Amino acid sequence: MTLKTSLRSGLAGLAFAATSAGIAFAQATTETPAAAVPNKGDTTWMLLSTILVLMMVMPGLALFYGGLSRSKNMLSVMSQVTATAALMCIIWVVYGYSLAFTSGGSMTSFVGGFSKSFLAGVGVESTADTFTKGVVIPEYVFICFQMTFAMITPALIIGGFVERMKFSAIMLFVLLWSTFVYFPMAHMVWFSEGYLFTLGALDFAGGTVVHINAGIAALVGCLLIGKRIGYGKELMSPHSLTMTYIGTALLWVGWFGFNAGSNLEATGTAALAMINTFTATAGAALGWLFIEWTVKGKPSLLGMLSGIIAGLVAVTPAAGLIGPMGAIVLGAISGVVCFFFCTSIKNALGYDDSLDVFGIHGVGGIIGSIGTGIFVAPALGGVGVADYAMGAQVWKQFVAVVVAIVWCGIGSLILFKIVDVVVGLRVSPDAEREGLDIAEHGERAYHP
Amino acid sequence: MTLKTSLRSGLAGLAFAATSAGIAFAQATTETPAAAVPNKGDTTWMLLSTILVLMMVMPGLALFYGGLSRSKNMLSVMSQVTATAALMCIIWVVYGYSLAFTSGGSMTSFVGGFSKSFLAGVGVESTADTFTKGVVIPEYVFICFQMTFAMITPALIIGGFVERMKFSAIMLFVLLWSTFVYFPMAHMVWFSEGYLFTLGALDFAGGTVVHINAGIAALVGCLLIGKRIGYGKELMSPHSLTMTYIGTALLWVGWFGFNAGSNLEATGTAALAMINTFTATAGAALGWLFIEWTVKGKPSLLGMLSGIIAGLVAVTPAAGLIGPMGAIVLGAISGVVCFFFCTSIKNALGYDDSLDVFGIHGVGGIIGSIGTGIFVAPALGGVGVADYAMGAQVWKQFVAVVVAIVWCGIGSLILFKIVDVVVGLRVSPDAEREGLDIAEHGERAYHP
Amino acid sequence: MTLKTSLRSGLAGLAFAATSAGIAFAQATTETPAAAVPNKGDTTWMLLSTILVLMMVMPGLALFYGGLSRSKNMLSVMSQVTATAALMCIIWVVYGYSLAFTSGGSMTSFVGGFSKSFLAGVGVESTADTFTKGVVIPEYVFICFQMTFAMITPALIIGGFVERMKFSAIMLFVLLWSTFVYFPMAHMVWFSEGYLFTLGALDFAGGTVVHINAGIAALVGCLLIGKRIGYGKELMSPHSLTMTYIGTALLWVGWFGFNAGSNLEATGTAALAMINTFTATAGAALGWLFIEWTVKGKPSLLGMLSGIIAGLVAVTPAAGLIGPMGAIVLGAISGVVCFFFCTSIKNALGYDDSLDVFGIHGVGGIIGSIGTGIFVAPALGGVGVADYAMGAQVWKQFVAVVVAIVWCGIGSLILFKIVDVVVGLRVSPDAEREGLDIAEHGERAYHP
Amino acid sequence: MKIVMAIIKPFKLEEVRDGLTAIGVHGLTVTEVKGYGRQKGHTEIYRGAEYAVSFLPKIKIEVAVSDELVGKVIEAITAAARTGQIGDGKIFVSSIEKAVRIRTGETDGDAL
Amino acid sequence: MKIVMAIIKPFKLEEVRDGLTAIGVHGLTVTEVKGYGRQKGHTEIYRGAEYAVSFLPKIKIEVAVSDELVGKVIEAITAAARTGQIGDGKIFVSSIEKAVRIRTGETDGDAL
Amino acid sequence: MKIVMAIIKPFKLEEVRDGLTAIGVHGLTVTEVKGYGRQKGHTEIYRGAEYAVSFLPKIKIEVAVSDELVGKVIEAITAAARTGQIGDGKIFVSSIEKAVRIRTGETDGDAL
Ligand SMILES: Nc1ncnc2c1ncn2[C@@H]1O[C@H](COP(=O)(O)OP(=O)(O)O)[C@@H](O)[C@H]1O
Ligand SMILES: Nc1ncnc2c1ncn2[C@@H]1O[C@H](COP(=O)(O)OP(=O)(O)O)[C@@H](O)[C@H]1O
Ligand SMILES: Nc1ncnc2c1ncn2[C@@H]1O[C@H](COP(=O)(O)OP(=O)(O)O)[C@@H](O)[C@H]1O
Repeated sequence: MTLKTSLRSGLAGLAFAATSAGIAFAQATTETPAAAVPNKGDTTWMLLSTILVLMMVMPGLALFYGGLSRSKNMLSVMSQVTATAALMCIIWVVYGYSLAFTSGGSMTSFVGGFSKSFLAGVGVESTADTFTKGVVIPEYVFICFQMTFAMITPALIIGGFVERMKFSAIMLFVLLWSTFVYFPMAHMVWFSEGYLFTLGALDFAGGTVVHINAGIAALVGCLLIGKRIGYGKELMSPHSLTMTYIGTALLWVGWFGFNAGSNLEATGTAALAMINTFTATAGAALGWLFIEWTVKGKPSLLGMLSGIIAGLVAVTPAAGLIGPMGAIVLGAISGVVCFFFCTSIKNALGYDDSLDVFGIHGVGGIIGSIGTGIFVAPALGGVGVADYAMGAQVWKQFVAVVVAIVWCGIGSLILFKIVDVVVGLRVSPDAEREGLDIAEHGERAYHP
Repeated sequence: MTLKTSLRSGLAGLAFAATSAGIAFAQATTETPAAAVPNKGDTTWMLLSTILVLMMVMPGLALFYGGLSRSKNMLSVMSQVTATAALMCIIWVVYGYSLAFTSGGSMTSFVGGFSKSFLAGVGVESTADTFTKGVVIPEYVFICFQMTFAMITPALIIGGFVERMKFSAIMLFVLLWSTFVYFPMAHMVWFSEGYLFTLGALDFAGGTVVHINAGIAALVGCLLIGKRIGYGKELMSPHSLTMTYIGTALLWVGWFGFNAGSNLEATGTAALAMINTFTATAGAALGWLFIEWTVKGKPSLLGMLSGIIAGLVAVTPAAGLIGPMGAIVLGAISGVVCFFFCTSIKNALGYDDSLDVFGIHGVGGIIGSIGTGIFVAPALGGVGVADYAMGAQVWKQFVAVVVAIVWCGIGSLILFKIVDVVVGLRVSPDAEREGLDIAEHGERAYHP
Repeated sequence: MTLKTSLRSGLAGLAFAATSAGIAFAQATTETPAAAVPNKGDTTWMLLSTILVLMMVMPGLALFYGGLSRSKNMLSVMSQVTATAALMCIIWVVYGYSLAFTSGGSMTSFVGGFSKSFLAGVGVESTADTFTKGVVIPEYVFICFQMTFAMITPALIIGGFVERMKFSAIMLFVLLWSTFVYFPMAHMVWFSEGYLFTLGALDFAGGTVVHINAGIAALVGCLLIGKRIGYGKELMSPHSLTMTYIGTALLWVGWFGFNAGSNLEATGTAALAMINTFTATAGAALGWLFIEWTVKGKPSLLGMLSGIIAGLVAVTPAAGLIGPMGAIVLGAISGVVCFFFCTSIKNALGYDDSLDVFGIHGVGGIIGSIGTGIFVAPALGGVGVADYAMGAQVWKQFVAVVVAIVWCGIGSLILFKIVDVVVGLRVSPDAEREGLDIAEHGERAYHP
Repeated sequence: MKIVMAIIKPFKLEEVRDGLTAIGVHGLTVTEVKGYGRQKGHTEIYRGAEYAVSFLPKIKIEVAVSDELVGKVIEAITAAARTGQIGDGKIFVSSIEKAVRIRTGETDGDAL
Repeated sequence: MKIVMAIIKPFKLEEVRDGLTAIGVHGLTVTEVKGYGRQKGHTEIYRGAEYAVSFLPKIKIEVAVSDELVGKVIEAITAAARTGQIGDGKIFVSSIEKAVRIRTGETDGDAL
Repeated sequence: MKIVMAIIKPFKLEEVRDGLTAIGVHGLTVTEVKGYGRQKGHTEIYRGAEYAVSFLPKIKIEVAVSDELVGKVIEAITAAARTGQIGDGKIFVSSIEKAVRIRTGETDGDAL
């Protein structure tokens, strides 16, 4: 497989793609003008970025979500995140990587094939292309980096329906959802033959594939399973904002691997993605802080932390494409809009998206995706793309958002229904009252 | 702007400086003997170092400080640290970086100018010089790395007056203090035209700018605001030494970015800074441990953790300049002296520097700064500097310490007074009794 | 000192070794065909790997162990881990590195000499060889990387007898054990003249030296000191599985430095070690999860976390030598076997290896060591070694395991006896009842 | 005066409080306790160690009321706390001889 | 013998203990409780969810004393625990019929 | 009916519970408390700040029993909780006038 380099150079920093250079050369030695060798600086950067994204999942996300839950469900949340991550590791190397990052023949606009199942043909010499012609990284590290994305995305979804879904239902759902929703979406956005890649929608680090995707699935899930017992009546306050704090901080720390690592090389563009991941996040944190201070009278830590996540989500598709000042504005918008969504609109609509996965990842992801089309404009400090016209670009971004919503919405609905029939989605009311830690896992988080 | 390279080579590893090579060359193509291109190993190292320093701030410092506070103030401490960090991100890119790292014309001995406000002229191709001629790194990563220093320094100050200062007062103080104290001090020490840079005072990673500076500001703050209600009478024990432990450990882990990252390159000198950051810290931890075991009869974990911080602070200015054995001694001295300061001298003087910011960062910073002048001696295993004479060097170090104390002491005093007039420093006694979490932020950290 | 390169190339990725190139060249300028200069990508990778292994020790291991203890002993566990780490830092630079990584003359099959005591002769220009001819890294970073291994290994042992051993006894034991057991074992396995190195036993990242070694010492220690008061009668449940979770997650995150860092270079083999550290761990986590779900009826989080550690331990010696699919199988075997060991066999035998150091590190280490000899087979997806024959290789692995068990078992027994005579191993029953935090350290972990 | 002590299921606290407010009782004191009784507990497993946990989380409410109100208080608590399943808890009534409001020094009836 | 139970503000515990020691009472038992009464609580907000929290942290002290001492105990507690603001708490006195010191088996007056 | 309240050392809880079960008492309520008495506490040091901690962790058990059983209950508790060292704790007995089982509405003897 090769990339359409003409397109890629026009869309520098836009999307991922891997070639197994070592293998290609082994087969066709004629065209080899000396195989590209990975730069050790790049390799180190990608090893680091991979490690950082793992840290986002665990302990990052597990603590962020767990802290927001009640203590009787702490272990269940951490178990769900961890088992999801472990399961995705295995699925990814067995067939996920292949479905996402190989050609799918006649279906290749939507999904890849099975040619690299079990990582067939990949070895220590295999390489994957970066966005710069002639620059490669070891394929194993590319697989690992992408694996961590596949680990975190389904784990994000769990936040929509914590404290009431069966562990077995979550396991089964993750297996199905990754296969029928995630891998195809990843292929569409990141693989050179995928529909959204060829369309030219910008997504530097996975706003569509990861955040909008997870947000929609969580929304569908929480609507189907219904509210927690006592929702709106009993106190359901976070059992430890300290844990949520640690989680948020590690998510921010790890997100540099996610965003700047998506550059696949240790260059000035990675540094740009880094500075944007600072300024957008700070902008969103202060945005949520000040709007809450104004509207509710007190600035809360949970507000600031929610703003941090909202900013990180919004800057994900934009990280290496916009300027640091544009990032502040994009972040602040995301912080303020997500604030209103989570505090007012959700209450008005009355569903129980328990940890606001849709309200922050879905809404923030959409803001980021559309905003990337705007702030990429050189006039607004962005790096620009070939033949940039704001209207046209925003339209492409909009199409990508709609595709994600539709594909993931319908897919998730069907899959949740299947899981409900097969193992049942919800635990018994007694188990829910007692807490999932004891009911489902036979443990308690704390024995003071 | 250019650096006085003659000076720099004589003071290898002494100070920071940035040039926007890309931009400079765009304007004056005549003198370009091929623009220096960043080495990807260096770029990765600086990306990593930046991430590590962020991790020091959050969750590191927030947990270290939060754990030492009472549980009713946990969120307030974490909020103060986090909002400070976010605010400094924005200030830094808006005008802070410019004030610190550009020429300030006639004022340039003391402060920079506004030529890089809003990061004007910085792009993905811009580079910053390192201490090795011809070796550069992307300017964006240099900005980010320095940004994290600007985030942590004001956050350190907060420890002096936790549990009683208004959130609004802290926000305003951080804004003013960074502008009038931090950026000028950073300019004086790290910019090639700054007063202490030209003087030849050694400060590898920011002992003066960060630690002495923060320690003095905290001392002034806690003297002005007064003791906590019940101080000396009620039990004010740390609510979770476990959190303090996590914080300390992550501070140590992150400090390698701080110290070894200050080398700006991935060389043997970075590795020297690393090994010293191990041995000095271990020496200080054991120093505090054994002196406390002897004097108080029991070796406490909090003692060891305090020793770790005391060692890290002391080795900061010395990291790439002294030898690993000298570092053990420097660390042990810092551990023992800070022990006596925090346990005896502070009690004798009777002020409430709540989390011992002055007792550890101030005192340890002074020990480190003076000690650097001594242990840099090749006879003591140090790397030496051109024309080294111990007496002369210690004098320069002493001058730097005095300048920091005076500038920061007077500056902080004035700024705290202004803040007191504008928004008031202290919360009401009722709010202090109830805890700032509920009174100021409307939340509680734990719902077991 | 030089490496037998013929052997090394045959055993690529097998063992560590350091030469102080800078010094060698200073003495014998005749044979210098231009001194090898470290690649900055490699240097960054090793700086990073070192930092990651420190993070495994603290906060990683301290939280993993502390969370499993009762809250009245939380600080004692963290103190023991931390003081061990600090002590080993100092011992390592004073004589440990020298004993492990220099020639020991006539004793060199078993232990090194004192020629690099106090890091004599090491400077910023000194380099250490990697496994690739002509590729070197700064010696300081090699020393630091190995230092972190020397920090974590004795700290692991503590888990066998937490909640009852005296702090002073642990300090003394660590001093003796590192000198008489660890440094010799490290020399035997990793130094080119060591017995197990020359034998050709495979150990990519330290399964024998670190895990089997620690597991055996813990077993001996817990047998000698006896059970905790109330063991088997009173509830001794983990006081915070949340802390254990954070610890486990950071152990996993840090283990990439441990395993992939052991490659000493940022190459495709490091990436292979990384992917195996993902897949083996995931395999083991799911292995323990499903076997527990089947046998006990509920899948517990602690089970999954135990599986994660069991997988990480097993893949340690195998990391850069086997394929990702082999790693899944190796991990799953380790997860299932360790499950039966910790839940059934230990109970049947009736000793109190409190945190299952032997049950996971010992047992998992043995599985990993033997398994490496099997899964390295190219037919099973491994990278192979020169003249590979499964039977012969498994025999060598077996010999290495036996040597580790015998050396460490007898050595630990003698050293524990000495410590018992000198300071006494166990605290008083009253101190044990009250908890070591107050009895030994004069503090409490939590004041809610 | 009497003091009514009730052991109830934790999630019933708000309802009981509302029930008491409805009959004019505006003060009470609440303690987190653990109860042992007919309601069976659960098993916890931590690696090899299995524990049968027979103490279950309960809430203890203490309300001081005048003699006349005791009947209504018992009724209100019973009505609000009952689920009909084992473990709903108990109510115990005893006399108090004196009550004082610390703020004012008022005693007995006035102190409640 | 009587048992005096007092609900007080948490930060008054040390003062009350000192007050009791001063009149010769050297044993007491303390429980962390939550109180509901006239003192108004606060509001907590977690993203969209607002909770009015009406249970406030209080300390419950229980002291068993001989009949003669009851008056002095009430006085001592009242004096030490009073701030004059709503929420200072209550004291309730009831009889106990028997007291035993577990260590020695001593009973009643000797057990206190 | 009587209510027996015992303050014991925390690690004695299981033994006391077993002792009570042995004499046919199958219900009790347990509270974590802090006790102040003759048993001396310990000193905690946090950097420069030293605190003498005189409140020690104890467990409070409350058992409602019929009048006849009181003696056996006291005996059972004393036997199980005694270590012979200072701080073993106390037992206090008082009357209750009424007991109700919330689930069924049964009262008094039937409610226990
Ligand atoms: N004799 C007793 N004395 C004190 N508390 C009791 C007694 N019996 C039961 N309790 C309390 O009442 C709770 C409920 O009792 P249980 O026997 O489980 O169910 P039920 O209330 O339906 O009879 C117990 O958990 C315990 O806290
Ligand atoms: N009737 C009651 N029974 C038991 N406890 C009560 C009662 N009334 C008040 N309390 C306790 O006394 C505390 C203080 O009461 P409150 O009405 O707030 O103020 P004040 O003591 O000033 O009248 C409450 O928080 C509650 O713990
Ligand atoms: N007068 C009292 N009223 C209430 N509780 C008491 C009283 N005296 C002691 N206690 C409780 O009994 C516990 C043990 O008492 P202490 O004097 O230490 O030892 P001992 O029980 O051996 O006499 C105390 O910690 C306290 O909880």
